[in-house]
Amino acid sequence: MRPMVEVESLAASFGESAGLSDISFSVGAGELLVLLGPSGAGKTTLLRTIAGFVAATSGHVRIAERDVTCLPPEKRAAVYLHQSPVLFPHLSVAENVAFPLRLRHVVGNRRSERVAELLESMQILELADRLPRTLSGGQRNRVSLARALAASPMVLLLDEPFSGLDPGLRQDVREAIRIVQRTSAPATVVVTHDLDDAALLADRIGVLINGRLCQIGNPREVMTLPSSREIATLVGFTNTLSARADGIGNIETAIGKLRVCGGTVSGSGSLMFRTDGGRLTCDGEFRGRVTAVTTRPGSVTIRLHSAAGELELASESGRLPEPGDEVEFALHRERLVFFPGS
Amino acid sequence: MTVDKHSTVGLILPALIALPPLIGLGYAVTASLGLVGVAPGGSTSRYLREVIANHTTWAALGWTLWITIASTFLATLAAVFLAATFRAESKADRFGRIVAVLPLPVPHVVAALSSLLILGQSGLLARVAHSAGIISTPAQMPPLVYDRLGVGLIFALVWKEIPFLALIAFTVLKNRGGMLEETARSLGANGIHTFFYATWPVLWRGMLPGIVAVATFVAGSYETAALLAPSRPLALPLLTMERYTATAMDLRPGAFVLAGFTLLLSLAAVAAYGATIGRTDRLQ
Amino acid sequence: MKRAGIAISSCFALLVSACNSDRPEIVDRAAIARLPWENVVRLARGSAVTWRMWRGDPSINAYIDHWVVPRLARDYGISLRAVEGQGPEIVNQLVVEREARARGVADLVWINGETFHNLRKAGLLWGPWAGRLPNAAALDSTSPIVMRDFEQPLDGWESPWGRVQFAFIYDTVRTRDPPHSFAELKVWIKKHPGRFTHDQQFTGVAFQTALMYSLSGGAGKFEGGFRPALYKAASARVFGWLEDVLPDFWRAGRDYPLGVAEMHRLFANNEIDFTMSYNQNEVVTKIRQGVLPPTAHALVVTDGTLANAHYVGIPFNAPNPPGAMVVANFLLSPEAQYEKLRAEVWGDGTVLDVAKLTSEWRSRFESLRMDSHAVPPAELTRHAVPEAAPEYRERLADDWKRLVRDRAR
Amino acid sequence: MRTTPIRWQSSLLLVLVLWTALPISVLVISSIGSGWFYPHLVPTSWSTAAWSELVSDRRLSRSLLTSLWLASLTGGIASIVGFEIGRRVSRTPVPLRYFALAAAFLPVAAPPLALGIGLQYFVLRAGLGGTLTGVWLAHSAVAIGYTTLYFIGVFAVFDRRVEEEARSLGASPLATLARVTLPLHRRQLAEALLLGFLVSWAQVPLTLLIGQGAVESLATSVMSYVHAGQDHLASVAGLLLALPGLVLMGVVGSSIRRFAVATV
Repeated sequence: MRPMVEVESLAASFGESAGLSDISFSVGAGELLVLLGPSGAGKTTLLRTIAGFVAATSGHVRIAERDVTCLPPEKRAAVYLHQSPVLFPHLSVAENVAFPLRLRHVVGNRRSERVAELLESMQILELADRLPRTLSGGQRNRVSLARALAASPMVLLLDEPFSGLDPGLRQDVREAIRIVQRTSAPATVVVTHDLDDAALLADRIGVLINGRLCQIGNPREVMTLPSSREIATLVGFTNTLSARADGIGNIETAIGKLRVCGGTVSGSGSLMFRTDGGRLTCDGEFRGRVTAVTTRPGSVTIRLHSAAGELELASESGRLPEPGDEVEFALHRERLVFFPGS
Repeated sequence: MTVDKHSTVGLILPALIALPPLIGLGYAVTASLGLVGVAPGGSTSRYLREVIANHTTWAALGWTLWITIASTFLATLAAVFLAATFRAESKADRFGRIVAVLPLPVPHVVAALSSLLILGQSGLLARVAHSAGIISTPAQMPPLVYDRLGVGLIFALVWKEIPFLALIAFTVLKNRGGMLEETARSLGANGIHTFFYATWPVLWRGMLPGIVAVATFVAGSYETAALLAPSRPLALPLLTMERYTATAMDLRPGAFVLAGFTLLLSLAAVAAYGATIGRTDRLQ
Repeated sequence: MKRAGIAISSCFALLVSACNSDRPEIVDRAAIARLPWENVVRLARGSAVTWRMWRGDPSINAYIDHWVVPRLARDYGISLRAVEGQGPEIVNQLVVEREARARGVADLVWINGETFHNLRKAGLLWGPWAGRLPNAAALDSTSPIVMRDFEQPLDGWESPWGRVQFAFIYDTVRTRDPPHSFAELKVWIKKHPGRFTHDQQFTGVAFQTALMYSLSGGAGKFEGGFRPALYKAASARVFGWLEDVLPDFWRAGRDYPLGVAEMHRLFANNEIDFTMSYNQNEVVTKIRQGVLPPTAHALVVTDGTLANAHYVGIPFNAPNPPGAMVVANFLLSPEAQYEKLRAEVWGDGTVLDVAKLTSEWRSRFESLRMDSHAVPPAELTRHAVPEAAPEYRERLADDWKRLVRDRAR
Repeated sequence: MRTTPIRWQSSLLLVLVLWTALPISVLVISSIGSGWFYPHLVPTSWSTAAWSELVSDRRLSRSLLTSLWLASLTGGIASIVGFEIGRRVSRTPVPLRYFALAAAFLPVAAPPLALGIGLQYFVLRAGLGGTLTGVWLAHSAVAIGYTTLYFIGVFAVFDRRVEEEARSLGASPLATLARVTLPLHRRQLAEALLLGFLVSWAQVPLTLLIGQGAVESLATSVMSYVHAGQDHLASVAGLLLALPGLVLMGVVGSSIRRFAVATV
C-alpha cells in the first residue's frame, strides 16, 4: 500500500511535556493507525507535529511523498480534530461543513450539493440549519467529522475522539470514523487510551512511551506479544510473577516450575500474563486462596492469593468460588510472556 | 503557528503603547534637571530643590491625597452597600443595578459642572435651604465649592466612581459570591455575619484592582479640580498647570518636576495594580 | 499579517497629511514689511487667520463671531477663527513653540501691557508693522493712554484696538449709597463683612494697582519707568491695607474667584455686593445677557480709575502675517470701532480720534447715546489714570499670590 | 441570598434613582431656564435660547462636531490596535502577559495632564501642535491603553482551538482572522469602539495642552463657558456630553457589564 503519511526520525518538544525523539513510521491511504501510550507520553504532541501546530526540531514529515515539515498547517492537507469536537459557534451546521469548501473556492450549488452529500453520509442532514450550541455530543462529533471530510484530507488526525463518551456514543463515533474511512480513505491516526477502541478500529497499533515509539504492529501482535514490560502492562498484562528462566523454556517461579514454548533469555525476570492467561480447574498444578470475585460487564474476574502474590484470572465456567476457598488453577503456556531484568 | 515568533511581536506591540508615557516621563525628568527646555544650562538640581522646598507643593500633594482617599473610600463603601443590597435577580434588583451603573459613561467634567450648580454657594442646595428658611443669604451657606475640604469636588468624584466600583462589585459577587455565602448561611450565620465572613473577604479582594485604578484616575483628574477645587491649597494638577503656563521663566521647570513626579506615581500605581492582579489571580 | 500592518499604516499616513493641508506656506517674512498695502491685501485674500484672544466674554465673542468674521470673509475673503488664550497662555504658548522650533498656530494675538512687555522682552513678536496700516492714520495719537502701552512705546510692534477703563459694578437696590473712594470702600467693607472680594486674574490686579496709586499719592508718582524702591514702599501699603480688611473679605480672604466671570456670578447670585470690570460699559451688555441683574450700575472711584488701551500683535512665528495685518487694519476701521463702541454690543471705547474722521462718521460717534447704567463719559475722562510700567503690575501680582493668597492663615 | 431586608429596598432604590438623576436634571433645568439666580428655586422664565445657540453660535456646534469626529476616530483606531495586541499577547507565554498588562496599563494610569506636558514638545516638533491630528494621536495613545487591557481580558478566555481547526481545515492566517476570529468578536469590537470613543469624548487636559486652544472639543467648551460665566451654555454642552454615553448604555447596556467582567 502506497504510504500516504511518512514520519522519519522525527523529534519535537512542546512546553513541559515529554519531547518526541527519533520517531519513524508510515500510514497508507485508507489505513488507520492507533497510537497508544500512558498520558504525557507525547501522543498529542506527535499528532500536533504532523498537523503543523508544533515545530519539529529534527526529522521529516511527508504527506503523499511531499515534505511538509516546514509547511504551515493549512498547506499540509492533514486535518487535525481536537479531543472534544470544536465547531465554529457563529456558523450553522451546513455553514460549518461548507467552510473548507469555501476556502477551496467551491461555489454555488456544487458546494451546497457536496454539503448535502456529506451531511447525508453522516446521517445528520436534518441538522443543517441548527447552530452548534443546540447540538448534542454525538451530533457535534458527526458534524466535526463531516466538516473534516469536506476538506477531503489525505491525512486525518483524531486526538482522543472517544474520551469522556458513554459506550453508546463511542459506538456512534466509531461508526462515523468507519464512514470516513470508506468514503475518502484518508490515512488516519487516532490517539486513545482505550484498548477496546484500539482493537476494534486499528489496522495497526503504535505504542508511544516517554516520547519514543517502542512498538508498532497489527493489533493481535501488540496485544499478545508486547515487546517490553511497560507495553505489557499497557495492553492489559496485569499479572506479574518474579521468575528465573534457564534459557531453554523452563521457568522457575514462586508458585512452581513451568515450561514456556520457545526459547527465552536465561536469568531472573518477570513472567506476565493477562487475566485470560490461566483458568481454574480441579487438576491445576498451582494452588491459591480466593480473595475477591468481581463481575464486570461481559466478564467475571477472580482475585486469588498465591505463593507468588496476588493474581487475577478470568473465569469461564458458571461455577463461581466464594472468597476464602482454596482453588487450583493452570496457566496457558502460550499466553505467558517473560521479560528478563529487574 | 509556533509560539516564539509571536512572543517577540507580542512583546514589542505592548511596549509601543507604553512609549508615550515613558517618553513624557523622560522629557519631564530632563526638563526638570534643566538639561532641556526654555533655559537649557548645565544640569542643575535648582528647580528640583525649589519645588521640594516650596510649601505649596506639599500642600497640593497633601490636599490631592486627601481628596483621592476620601472619594475612593466613600465610593467603595457605597459600591459595596449597593452590591449587597441589589443582589437578587428580581426586577427591582436588576433595575437598581442598571441605575447604579448609569453614570459610567458620563464624562467627569459634566459631573463637576453639576456639582458646581448644586453645591455652589448660591446653588440649588442653597436655594432649597433658603426656601426652607434655614439661611437668608448665601454667605450663611457653608462653602461646599472652592472650599478647603473639597466637598463639591468629592461629591462629583464619588458620583463618577460609584458606577465603576459598583459594576465590579456586582460582577465579583455574581461570579464568586454564591457558594461561600450559602455555606456560611447553612452553618447558621445571620445576615451580618454572612456579610463579614463570606461576602466581604471575596468582595474587597475582587475590587482591589478596580479601587487602585480608580484612585489613580482621580488623583490625576484635572477638569474636576479646575472647576471645583479651591485657590488655596491648589490641587496638584492645578499647581502643575499654573506653573506650566507661568510667564516667569524660572517657575516653568517646576511644572516638569511636578509632571515627572505624577508620572512616577502612576508607575507605582501600575506596580500596585500588578500586585493586586497577581493576588486576585492566585485566588481564582 | 504583514499585509494588514502595511494597510493600516498607509491609511494612517494619508490621514495625517490630509489634516495638515489647510496651512498656507510661509511667505518671505521680512519682505512683507516693505510691501505696499495693496500687495499685502492681495497676499491676504483667501487666507485663514487664527486669532488667539480671551474668549471669556460672550459679548466680545458675539461681536467677533457674528460681526467681524462675516465682514472679513465678504470684503477680503479672509476666514478668521478665534481661539482661546489669555495673556500668560499666549506668552507660554509662543515660548514652547519657539523652544520646539515648531510652526506657529496663532497669526494674531490680543494683548496689552504686561503681555506686550513680556513678548517684546523675549523677542516673540513679529514686526514692526502697525505703522503701515492705512487706518492707523485716524488714531488718537495725542492720547498717552492709546499710544503708550503701560508707558512702553508701541513702535509699530502692536496696533491699538480699543480703550477701556476700570470700573466697579454695584447693585443700586442692595447698596443705596456706594463708596466713592478707596477710603470709603474700606469703611464699607468693614461694615458689610464677606460682601467684597476681587479675582486672581487681570481685573483683580488692576484693582490692586489702582489701590496702590491711591495709597501712594496718585498715579503721577509712578510715571517714568519702574523704580524698585518706590514699588517696595507702595506695595507694602497695599498689602497692609488688604491685611487690615481681609477678615471682612469674602470667605475672610482665604479663597478668591478665579476670573471676572466668577466675580459676576458671585455678584449676580447675591454672594457679594461688588464686582469689577476693566470695561466701563460691560455692565450694559451683561444686563442684556441676563448675567447681571437689571439693577446693576457702574461706579468710578474719585481717586482715579485706571484707563488703558488693548492692542493686537503678530507672533514671531505667525504663519500668515499679511492676513493678520489686514484683520488689524479692519479692526481700526471706523465702522468696526463704531460697532464695538455701541453699549448694546460691547461698549469698548474707540482708539480713533473722532476729529480725524469724515463728518458723517463724526456725527454718528457723537450721537451715540450713553446707556443709563454706565458712567457718563465726562466723569470717566475726568478720573482717567494711565497704567504705569508693567513691572509694577507683574511684581504686584506675584507678591500678592505669595504674601496674601498662599500665606498660611 | 440577600443581606438587607426587603422593605428597605424600595426606599433605597428611590434614593439611588434620585442620586443618579439629580446631577443630570440640574443640567436640564439650567439649560432651559433663564435668569435662574439665587434665591429662586425654579427659574423665573423658561427659554430655549441656550439650545438655539447650538444652531446659531458656530462655536458650540463646531466643538460638538470636533468632539464627534475626534471620538469616533479615536474609538476606531483604539479598537483595531487593541484587538490586534490583545490577540497576539494571548499567544505569548504567561510571564510575558503580565509585562504586556503593565505596559498597557501605563497610558491608562498616567494622568493626562502630566502626559500632555511631557509630550507637548514632541508634538510641536512634529508640527502637530494645535491640529486635530495632534489631538487625535494624543487621545488615541490613551484610548489604546484602555482597549488593549480590555482585549487582553477578552482573548484570555477565548478558546483558540477554533482557530487551529480553521487552520487545519486549510484557512490561511488571514482567512482565519477574517472568517473566524473577527466574526466571533464583533460585539467586543463594538464595545472597544465605544470605550475608545468615551475616552476621547471626556478628555480635557490633553485637548487643552496639545490642541493649544485651537482645537476646542465639547468637553473643553464646558470649562470655557463656566469660566465665562455662561452656565446655561455650559449646561447645554454638558448635556450633549452626557447624552451619547447614556443612550449607548441603553443600547449596549448589558454588554457594559460583560466589558467590566473582561477587564477585571
